[in-house]
Amino acid sequence: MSEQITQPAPPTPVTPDTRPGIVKRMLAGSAGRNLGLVIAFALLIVVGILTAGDRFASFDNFVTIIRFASIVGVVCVGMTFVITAGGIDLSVGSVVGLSSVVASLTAVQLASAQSSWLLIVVVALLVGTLAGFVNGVVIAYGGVVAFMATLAMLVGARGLAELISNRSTQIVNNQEFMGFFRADLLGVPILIWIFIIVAVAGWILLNRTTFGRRTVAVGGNAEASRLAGIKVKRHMVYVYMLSGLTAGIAGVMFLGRTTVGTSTHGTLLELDVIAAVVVGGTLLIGGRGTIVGSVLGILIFSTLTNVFTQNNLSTSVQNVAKGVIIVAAVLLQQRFASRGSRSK
Amino acid sequence: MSEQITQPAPPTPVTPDTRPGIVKRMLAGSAGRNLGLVIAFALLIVVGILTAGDRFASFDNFVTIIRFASIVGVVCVGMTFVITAGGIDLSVGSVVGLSSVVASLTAVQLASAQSSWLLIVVVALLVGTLAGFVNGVVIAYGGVVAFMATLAMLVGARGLAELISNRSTQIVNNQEFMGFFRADLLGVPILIWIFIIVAVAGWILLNRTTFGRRTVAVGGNAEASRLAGIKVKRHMVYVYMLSGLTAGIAGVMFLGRTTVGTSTHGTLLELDVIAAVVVGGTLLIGGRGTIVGSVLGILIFSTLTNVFTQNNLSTSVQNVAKGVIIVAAVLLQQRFASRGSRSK
Amino acid sequence: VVGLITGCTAGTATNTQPTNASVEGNEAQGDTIVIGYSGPAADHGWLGAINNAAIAEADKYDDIDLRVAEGTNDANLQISQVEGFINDGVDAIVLLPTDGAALTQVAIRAMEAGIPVINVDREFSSTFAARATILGDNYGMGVSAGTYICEELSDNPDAVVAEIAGIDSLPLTQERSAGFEQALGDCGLSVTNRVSADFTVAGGEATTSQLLAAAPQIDALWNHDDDQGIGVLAAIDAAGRDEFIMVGGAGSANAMRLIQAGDSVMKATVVYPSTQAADGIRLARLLVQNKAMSDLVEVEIPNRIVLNAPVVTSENVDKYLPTAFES
Amino acid sequence: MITVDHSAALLEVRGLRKSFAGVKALQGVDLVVRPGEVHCVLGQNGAGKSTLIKTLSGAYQPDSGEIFWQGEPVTIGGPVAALELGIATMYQELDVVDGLTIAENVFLGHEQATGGVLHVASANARTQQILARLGHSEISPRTEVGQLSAANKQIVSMARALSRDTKLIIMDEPSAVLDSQEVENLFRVVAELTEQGIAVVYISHRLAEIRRIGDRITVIKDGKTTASGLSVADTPTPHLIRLMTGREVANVFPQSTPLPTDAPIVLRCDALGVRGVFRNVSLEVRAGEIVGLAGLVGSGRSEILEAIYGARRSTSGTVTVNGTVLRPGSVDAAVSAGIGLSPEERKSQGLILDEPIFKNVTLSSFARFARGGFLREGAERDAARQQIEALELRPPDPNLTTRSLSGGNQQKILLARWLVHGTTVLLLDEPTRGVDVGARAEIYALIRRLAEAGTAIIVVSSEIDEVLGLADRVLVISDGDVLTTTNSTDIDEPGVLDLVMRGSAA
Ligand SMILES: Nc1ncnc2c1ncn2[C@@H]1O[C@H](COP(=O)(O)OP(=O)(O)OP(=O)(O)O)[C@@H](O)[C@H]1O
Ligand SMILES: Nc1ncnc2c1ncn2[C@@H]1O[C@H](COP(=O)(O)OP(=O)(O)OP(=O)(O)O)[C@@H](O)[C@H]1O
Ligand SMILES: [Mg+2]
Ligand SMILES: [Mg+2]
Repeated sequence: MSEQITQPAPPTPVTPDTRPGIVKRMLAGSAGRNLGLVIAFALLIVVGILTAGDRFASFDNFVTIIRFASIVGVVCVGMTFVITAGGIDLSVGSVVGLSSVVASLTAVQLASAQSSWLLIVVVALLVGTLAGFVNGVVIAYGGVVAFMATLAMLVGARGLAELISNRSTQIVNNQEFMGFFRADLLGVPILIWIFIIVAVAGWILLNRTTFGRRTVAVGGNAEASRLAGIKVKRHMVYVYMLSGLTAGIAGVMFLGRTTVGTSTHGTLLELDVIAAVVVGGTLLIGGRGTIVGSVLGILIFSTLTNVFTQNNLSTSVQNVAKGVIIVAAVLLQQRFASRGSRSK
Repeated sequence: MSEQITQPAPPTPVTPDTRPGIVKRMLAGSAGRNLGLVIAFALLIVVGILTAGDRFASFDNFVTIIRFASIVGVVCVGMTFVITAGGIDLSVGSVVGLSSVVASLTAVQLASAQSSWLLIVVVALLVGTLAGFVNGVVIAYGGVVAFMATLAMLVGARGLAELISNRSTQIVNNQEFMGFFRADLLGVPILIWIFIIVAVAGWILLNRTTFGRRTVAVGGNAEASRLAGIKVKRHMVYVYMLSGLTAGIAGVMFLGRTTVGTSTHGTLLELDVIAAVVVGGTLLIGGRGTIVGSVLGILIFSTLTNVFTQNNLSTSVQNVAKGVIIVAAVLLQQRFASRGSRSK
Repeated sequence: VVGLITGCTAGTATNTQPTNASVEGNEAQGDTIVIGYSGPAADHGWLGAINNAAIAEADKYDDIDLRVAEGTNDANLQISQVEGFINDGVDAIVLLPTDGAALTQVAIRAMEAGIPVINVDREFSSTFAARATILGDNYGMGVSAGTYICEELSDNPDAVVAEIAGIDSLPLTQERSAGFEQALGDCGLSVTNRVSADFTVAGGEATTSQLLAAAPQIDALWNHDDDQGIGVLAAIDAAGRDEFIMVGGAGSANAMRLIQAGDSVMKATVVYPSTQAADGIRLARLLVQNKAMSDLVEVEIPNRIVLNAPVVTSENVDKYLPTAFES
Repeated sequence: MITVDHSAALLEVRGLRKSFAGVKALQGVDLVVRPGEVHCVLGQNGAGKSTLIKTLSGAYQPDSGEIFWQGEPVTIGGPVAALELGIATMYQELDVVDGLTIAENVFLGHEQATGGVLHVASANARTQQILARLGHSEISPRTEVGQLSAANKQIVSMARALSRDTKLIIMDEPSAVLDSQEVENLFRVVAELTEQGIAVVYISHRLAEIRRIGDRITVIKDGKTTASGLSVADTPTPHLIRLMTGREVANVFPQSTPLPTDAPIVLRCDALGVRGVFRNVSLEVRAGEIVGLAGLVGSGRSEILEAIYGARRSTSGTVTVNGTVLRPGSVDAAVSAGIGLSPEERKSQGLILDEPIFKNVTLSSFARFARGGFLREGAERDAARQQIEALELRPPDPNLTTRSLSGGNQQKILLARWLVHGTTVLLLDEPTRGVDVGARAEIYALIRRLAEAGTAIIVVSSEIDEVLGLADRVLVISDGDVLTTTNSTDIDEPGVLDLVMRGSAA
């Protein structure tokens, strides 16, 4: 790929005054976009403190909230890419289940053979990535609309997980594996570290690399991207593989958290994930995505559940409230986002 | 409003030879579009006969298949309108549950008061339509993307149904009501008749009325429709109300079929409905919808389940097969549809 | 209602001798205690009854502050609920896990934090995870149903036996089916047609209508769950079939009334007590308040209680109906 | 036909054929482009120009035919292959990504990056240079493209073509969304490029532009080359038109007939305004009169039409039609009162492309074709067929999918829609954008015929000569202000531009 420009003028140095401009604008833009979310989050925390006091506002409780969010949150990062690229992945929940099953079976095998526990992790990630690969190929090369292709995978992967596990729950006894996932690092559980790493890596990938830029481009205008020389189909396959990979990571995290692999892990996860990503401000039609928003989105949902539990409210009430909050959040989000872009 | 045409040329009489041409083309087009489905359906029936013989190919079994399809099928008709108009309604399953709960509570009240059992039906339809109205208003006037708005309703309506029913199952003891839904007419169960009536009414509405034409127009190009003078927002509200109405009908049918109203009725129904409608050839991006295709789609799924049960296969295997078949059906469907339009 | 089997090893949670084992002493108000309760989503009559009974039981005692985090089928969420209880330092946790093995580690953590855990219905994978365990007998349910059908069909070695299971991916469904197969095998029968529904009325109706189409002649049918049984019966009704006997599961009041009336295919049901969590609440209270079970000589709360799975027929239905749950 | 030595040609195309699902778009196209020339490709709507350039840019694969690049036979397997050869393309349909910034769009597909990590600053700096070269140093490369007007998006497309190391730049109707000032800018850049030896293939329906910058011309008719390598200087316009259309097209703008003095005022706007866009627009249109709005791109002309039509809610002032004051922000009220709008973007705002022609024609007239909510398709088809004959729509079949028609014919469908509805006021926004000479003349004649039948018409066009030629009276708009209202015969193109320049400077 040629990198020269035909243009003969000497490269002018970057004028120094643009630098702060960039930072300012970025902050302004991102703050503008996420302001609604931050406000919603803050409100929720206030409600939590008012209703549940110290029980809510303790370090341990925050760790609980974030640890709960971390598994779903990892999948949200992958989903942010898929939705930004103009797709949707309904299969993530099933793929989480499938990869946890395969990984736990591997662990059972490992018990006899003498190999590293990392193999369990690798197997789970491979299973997830492979499922994403199949999704991607069916969508990009088969031309099947993403909603249907991943709906088929949702149904199929769950069935496969049940067949493989023979519908039984596999307990992982590998001590090194369990030890790793049980550990704390600097007082913060490993699961949360994994979430942080995946989120930061996702942010860099989306905002600072060619891959991310192309993901936005493909979601914004696939035909224009193709004409600009991007291999759109191949890129879509990569994006779904990425989503599958995060589902695989979540499968391992489920394994680490529950010690078991079962086909029921991740049931209906996709709805929470999609809700968090879209509430976070990623456009469902593609072309705009925000990892920060997705993370805020999942934290909001996870805090919501915590506040409800702290207040002894039944799931029925929770569900009604959740429905209202999803709509309110999307509305708020739209107000702030449009104000943000208008002020640009 | 003035009705004259400014255009000076005299009205030319309809040339007689165009009439058969139209009919031919319509048949050809519709056959072309549905050919893949018909083939898939036929294949499935052949498999059924080969594997389960007379048990499969009996009148009673066909009645079983169609009765099984009829409740989902009614919702498919409403969903066809929503998807054709460029929307999606994830809430239908929950709304089915909600309307069945409210209707069964009405029935319990009725047991004391002396009113007609038709009130049960009316209440269910009202609940469904109201839920659809809320969806429509949030989407059209609130500007919330349909996927999220109806996802919120999915969560919220289910919670509401649980709250109202206090999570218990209400048994309907109204004999007239149950008698009506248990009856046969000309050897065919009432549920199937309801399905037939809704499907035929849906077909006429979509293909022969201004409402249907507007639905297709709005789904094909909402902005152009708006600039042509169609009240797009109001129309979208109507479309979601229609979908809610069919969910209400399905709620009554569930009541008639199972004798109880419960918040669990219709769980995950939306996935089957959307799968059937899209497999049937309605475009997920809007602008093209086919009631015949949707009916074929749901019949295929229902026959599939029947064939699997006849052969004593587990749900896991069923699920894997279902995933593969969804993808295959969409692929087939696309091949035939594009050939059909190509031959135009 | 319940038969008791005491465990053989003593737990580690109590450090002082229990003080009182009389009925009156146990009823007497003690220090107010906080009990955390978490169960699966109450999307099903039996589970709803479990939760309602637990809450009702706690309401009876002024000295219980019940914190309910009921309602999830997501192991991840339930773990975080238990973590919440640990953070709050509740006095005891009654836990009906969505998946026993998956909740084991967090239960161990609670126990290590000094909070006694009462495990209800679905068993943990480690004995260190609970101070006491109250179980329904899923395998026993299958055995009871199978044995009853064997008795009824003893003269017919070619009898067609159908089974309508609940959610297939739950371990409890697997256990019920295994017990059923075992008992049938003992009298030379086997399951001819098996389908699985999803514990819902609609699911029961849908799968049954398919099953009936697939099996034109059935001699006996076991349906795992009386909740989905409403749908099963609706489908049988609609198909106009009555050539077989049907046995239910769980033991809802509705099913028992049908057995009592005696005019349907429903001839029996196998009880799966819906009061387990309520019993769990009581045990938790006794444990924390350092009391024992009044009808036992033993002065400590037993480790393991397995509830009986009796068969209810028209002969004994009057005895069970009053305590049965309404779906 | 002129034979050219292969080695002298940069690009040579021989016997190119391409069909789509039954449509033979190209059936033997020849084209020879020399280095450093501006080679114009002419042809009517649907002649196959865009298809030709899409096969050259790798967007389509030809069915048969040969392509030589600098004398070597090549196959262009995809967009990447074309870009690697040194062919950059500005497509007819705007091909930018709204969610990305200008710099990101310019370097899309060849991002400034090491190991996949982007160099944002350097991409911005380079884009800034290119924009400056295009005469737009005021535009920040960090602007999101979605915020730009159509004209500025076109500039982004151009910047993208310039960002590559190219030997040939293909421009498919680049001037369609540009105003005259922007077109001048474009011509300057084209001249710079050719000086550096870069060849330009230029497609436009505006023959005047071709006279200005073209070197040689290839004419395509019905997918075949009918003349190639004609010298621009030596070929008279009527000859070109004959080559394109196969007939004579004379008298482009029809003669206007003087208005009867008692012609009633049909449409009146009093101090109409939309906050932040335009203000204080007052105008009157009489039955049979054509009023033109002239101005630069972005001056707010489309918004004025939308506000009159109710598609945009006016914040001040009133619109009166035949004595009735319209409810602001209600398209329905406007349509019922007898106003029709033919919008600026035919495809995205006007037509439902996958529906048959007749359904697009009757879209605003359901009241006429429905009985109790049931549509009478027979009556719809008859009405559509009548319009098809009157407007000479090609091909004349009301059942065809609208997408399959050429731009000019699609434009006619929009006119047919309002003819069937029977409007008394017609608002035409860019009625000839992307329409070929032949169809243009037909549309002009049609507009005039409508006026003569008593319709009050407002026309907006970026081509000032078109506004002046068509309209009886002209409003000159700049930055949302009406600068002047005058008879079209009292002002000429430089006059309008002069006004606009002074208006926006003030
Ligand atoms: N993707 C496609 N599918 C089917 N037909 C097509 C496609 N693209 C172009 N055509 C048809 O091919 C023919 C040539 O179209 P093309 O766009 O090349 O014309 P053009 O000369 O660029 O016209 P215009 O001046 O309106 O841009 C037309 O009949 C058009 O309808
Ligand atoms: N969607 C929008 N949001 C905000 N401002 C807009 C929007 N559309 C147009 N504008 C602004 O309104 C003014 C007029 O826009 P527009 O380009 O439509 O004018 P025009 O005279 O019709 O030009 P054109 O020749 O492009 O049709 C410009 O200042 C433009 O930036
Ligand atoms: Mg073109
Ligand atoms: Mg305009």
